[in-house]
Amino acid sequence: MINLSWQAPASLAIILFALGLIGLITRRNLIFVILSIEVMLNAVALLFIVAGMRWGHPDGQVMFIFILNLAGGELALGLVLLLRLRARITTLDGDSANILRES
Amino acid sequence: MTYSMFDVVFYGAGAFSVVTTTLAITRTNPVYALLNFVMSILGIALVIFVLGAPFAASLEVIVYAGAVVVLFLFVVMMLNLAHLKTDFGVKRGRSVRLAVPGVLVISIIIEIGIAFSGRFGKETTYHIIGPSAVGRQLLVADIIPIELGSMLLLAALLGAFHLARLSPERGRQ
Amino acid sequence: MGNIIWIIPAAPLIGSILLGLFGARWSNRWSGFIGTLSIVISALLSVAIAVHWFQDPPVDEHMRIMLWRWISLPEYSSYIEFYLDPVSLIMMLVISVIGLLIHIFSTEYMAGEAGYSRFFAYLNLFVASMLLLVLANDLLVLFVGWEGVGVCSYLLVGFWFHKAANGYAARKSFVVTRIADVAMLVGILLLSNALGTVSIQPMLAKAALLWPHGGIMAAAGAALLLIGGLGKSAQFPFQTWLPDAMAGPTPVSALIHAATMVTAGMYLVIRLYPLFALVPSVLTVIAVGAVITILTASLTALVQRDIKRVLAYSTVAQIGYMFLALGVGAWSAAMFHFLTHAVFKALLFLSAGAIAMRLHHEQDIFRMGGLRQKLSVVFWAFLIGSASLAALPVVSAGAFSKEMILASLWESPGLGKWLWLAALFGAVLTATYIFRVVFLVFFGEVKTEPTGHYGVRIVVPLVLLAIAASTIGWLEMPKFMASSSVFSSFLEPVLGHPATESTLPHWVTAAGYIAPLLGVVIGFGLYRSGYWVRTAGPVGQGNDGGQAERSMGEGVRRFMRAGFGFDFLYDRLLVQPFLWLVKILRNDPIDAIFMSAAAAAMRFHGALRRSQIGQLRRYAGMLALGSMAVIVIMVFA
Amino acid sequence: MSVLFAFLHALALLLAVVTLAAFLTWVERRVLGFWQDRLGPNRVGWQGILQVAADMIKIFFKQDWIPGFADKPTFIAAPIIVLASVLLAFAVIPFGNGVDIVGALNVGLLFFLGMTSLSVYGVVLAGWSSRSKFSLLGGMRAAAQMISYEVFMGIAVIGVVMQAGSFNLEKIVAAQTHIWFIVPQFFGFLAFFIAGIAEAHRLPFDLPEGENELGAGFHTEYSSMKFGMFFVGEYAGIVLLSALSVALYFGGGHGPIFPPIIWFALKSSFFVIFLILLRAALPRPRYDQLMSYGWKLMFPLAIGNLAVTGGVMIALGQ
Repeated sequence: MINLSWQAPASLAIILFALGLIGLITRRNLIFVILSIEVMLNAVALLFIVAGMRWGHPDGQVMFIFILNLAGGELALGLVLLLRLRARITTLDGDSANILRES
Repeated sequence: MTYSMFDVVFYGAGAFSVVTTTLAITRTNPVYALLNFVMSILGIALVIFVLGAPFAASLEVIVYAGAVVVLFLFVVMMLNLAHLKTDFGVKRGRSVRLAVPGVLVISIIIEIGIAFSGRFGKETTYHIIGPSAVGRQLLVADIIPIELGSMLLLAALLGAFHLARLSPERGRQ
Repeated sequence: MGNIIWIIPAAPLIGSILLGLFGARWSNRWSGFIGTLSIVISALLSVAIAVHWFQDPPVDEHMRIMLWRWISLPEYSSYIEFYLDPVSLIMMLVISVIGLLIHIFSTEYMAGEAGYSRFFAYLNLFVASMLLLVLANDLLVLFVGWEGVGVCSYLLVGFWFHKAANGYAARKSFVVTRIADVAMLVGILLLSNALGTVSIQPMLAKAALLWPHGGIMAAAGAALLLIGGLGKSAQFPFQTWLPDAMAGPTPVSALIHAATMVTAGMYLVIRLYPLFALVPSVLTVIAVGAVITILTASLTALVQRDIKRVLAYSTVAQIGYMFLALGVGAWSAAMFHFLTHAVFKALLFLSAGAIAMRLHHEQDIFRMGGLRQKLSVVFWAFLIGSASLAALPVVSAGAFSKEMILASLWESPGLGKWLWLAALFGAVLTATYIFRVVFLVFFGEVKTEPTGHYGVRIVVPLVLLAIAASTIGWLEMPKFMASSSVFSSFLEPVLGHPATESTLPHWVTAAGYIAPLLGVVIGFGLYRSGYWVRTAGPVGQGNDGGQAERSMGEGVRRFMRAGFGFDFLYDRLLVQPFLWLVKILRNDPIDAIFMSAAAAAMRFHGALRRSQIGQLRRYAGMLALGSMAVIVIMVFA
Repeated sequence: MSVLFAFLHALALLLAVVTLAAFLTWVERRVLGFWQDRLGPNRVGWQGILQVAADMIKIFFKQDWIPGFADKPTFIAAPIIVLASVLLAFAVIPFGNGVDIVGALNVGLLFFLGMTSLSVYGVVLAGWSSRSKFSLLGGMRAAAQMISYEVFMGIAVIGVVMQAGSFNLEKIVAAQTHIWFIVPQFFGFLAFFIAGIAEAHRLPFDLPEGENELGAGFHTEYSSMKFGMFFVGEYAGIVLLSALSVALYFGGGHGPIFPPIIWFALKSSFFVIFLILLRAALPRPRYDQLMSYGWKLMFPLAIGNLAVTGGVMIALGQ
């Protein structure tokens, strides 16, 4: 049967999280920003699954469901904001969306 | 040390999702990035399945791949960004600017690695946790978080609805 | 009979509420009717109770009716309770009957004024408060009435609030009396704390039982309450508010600032006389203060141009006489003088109002003259009032009451003779200044032509009051005349028997009767010589002697005209330092400390804001750094 | 050995489904012709049955043309995704008599839902990668339509899951020994079936294709075997929908006399014919009507069905 220890999938989750973080910090396009956030959420969700597997408890999957919930809500709002921003500044460059600044 | 089929599937799917995620965050075309992301999600779903959480794996496919990313793709298509190739976001001082997130990310990985290593034991009580166990935990023990989650979704729904309707620019354009 | 006492203050209160709620929608006629009707009810009930009392005095010479419990604490209770004894019966009669006459007068006097119903609402509320004051059997309830009349005084003095000066006068009267009332409240609290009750009769009994003669607690309580009384009665050193309060309508001056409210201080002292009797030092203070009041007020009245101000200062002086009587323990003499004063001062004020009504609201006596024929009714009314005020013998009510005071002064030990001398001098001055007014206003050539005519509602109160002013003194006559002592025997159950008159020398009595005549003669002589007109002073309040010659006499007159500079003194001693303090504190030095904290926070915020540059990626990086730090702390610490 | 056997087993089933789907193209045309009072294809072979073979030959040998403006990798991937996701979904269908691949998968129903949701990608990407307006519009219509209808499809089948107590399709079939779920779950079935039609974008919900508005919708630019894959995928989708309806609501292979697989085939055929009849009978709604129909009628219906099912189950103490 399986002799997979929990460290390997945990490492996978951390790698995915790190990739998402890199994307979040380096990418300017807001689509990629949201995408990176989704990647990070996904990685965290995976880590919860791993924890659930490690202790053999359904709580890991429960948390996974909550994270899906959160990701859905976050994405819906994020995409609407993206559309509004696109209508306002005609670009999706996150760095140029700083017109809130006073001077 | 022998490798079972599950190990093979895990390492294969894990490597696949790492590669596709990397591709996803480095593409210049948003649609390709999203497609790679979907691939990565499918890989992760497989990993989750192998880890003994078939219910979560199904949800990963249905909700994440089937709804969330489709919505994403829908918006990208609506924005009609097909030809909008976006640069990497780094122009001047490229090496310096790449170094900052690099250092950050590597140090976080090292930190978490140190934090995890030597803790939580090595042995795994592996068994498949099916939908009914999850459902019982979810709907009996965690009923209040469920309600909070539903309120979160309602708030997101109303917020999205409001933001989408509110259109001061429409008159001018 | 005693069960209906509560209606007496309740009727004007209800009238006031009705007028306040609906008066603006009612016609003036209807407002005046309702306002008067409520007082008619009170007055009729008062008279009925008084008649009943004379026919069949109640047991223990008092009535008591408890309405309900007001405050209930473990060791302290306060009741809404009415207490009627001869003293409060006389007060109640005076208030309701004179109040009724003044209401009737007002319905015509105020005709055509804006705020007609408002005026009657205030006036009714005043009468209700005043009746509550005199009927209260509890110092707290009394204090409610006390503050109620203070508020009504404020409202009525500032009745024509469109003029800034009226508002100022109203504020002045309010603030000055409030300062005194604070002392009074402290006194009430002190008594309640020391004696466990402020219900007047048990409290007095306890005080007499517990406190030694001249004890410090009794002195403190009596002194604090006295300050309240002095403030309300416009006695030295609080006398400055009353002349300014003449800014209100003349019926108000008649009712509040002459007949009723200003005597509340005297009533308080009489009501609590066992307490004051415990402390002779306080009584001495009352007497000395009263003498100062009488002399300064009389001298000031001597040089005023405004008829109402003359009457105001005379009021101050006459209440000074009452306090003088109190100061020597002649309680019933003070009460009697209160009664006669209420009648003749109301008469004088109403007459002054009636004159002003016909002369386009002219109040300067030097612009009047020769009104004897033109306004004969008012002339006779004013003359009777003046005679009574001047205490001309036999024909006036004031003569008997003032004679009673003078007699008791002479008989009192210690300072008594000196007080008598001062009071006698005050009597001369009184006659002089009031007949100065009489001669200037009613004799000589006509300066301002009167217009219009009087209605019945003006004449009837004047006539009734004039009759009363000349006859009411016969209630109490010296022994050598008729030996009538209805009044003092009526009050005897409460106030005790007045001092015997056996030792009074005849020349003392004679001096008391001659002094007013001397004053009249002086007044006439100076009128004939034209002295009054020459020293009239400038038009207006007379506070600055602009174009007048800077002679010594003129300087003194100016000083007197300004009420011996008390306003100036208080302005410099109290108002200016306060304003100076306010000016310093305007920018709030304490607040500056906190503001500097706020300013520092603002600067810090400004510095922090620079990090908010709207760069999403930098935020994310910072977030990651922060997470790193948290992990480091959690894992490695 | 067993791996090889399983592989062969799966391959055989796959081929059977594909063949069946191809065969359906002829059946539909013939049956439609019959109902519309015309002949349909009747020349090749007996009653035109070889028309399927002729079409296949034609489709294979037509020029496989990719437009120059298209996004090539996606353009190629799209039909593969569509066909693959539909065929993968067959893996969990319990045909009876052990003729299935992983019919006992404990999340079998969820697997089916996942595969149908993945098939959206094929349509959306086909529309996007063609870089033509009709195709893009078709793709976007498909995306919105399929996301919307999948929501209450999932909610509708939860009623069945609650009654059977499992996502396992074999257990669901086994739970219908006494009574088919069509009886207690009638409204659930209505919602499921309507959502299924929309998911398969069959008439009357074929707005992503919408011939009279969008040319041929998302597959306007496709030709040859790539078009063939869409074509086969659509018919495979019909079979899948029918099979799943039978498994979920009509007792699967349960039935007298005949072995389960025969009963399964008969019941599925009924639904296939019924779907073709729908095409012949019903007009196509407007797009906004479609969306409001889904969200404002079917969605509350599915939720209400779920609530009533739960309430009745609690009341009966199950």
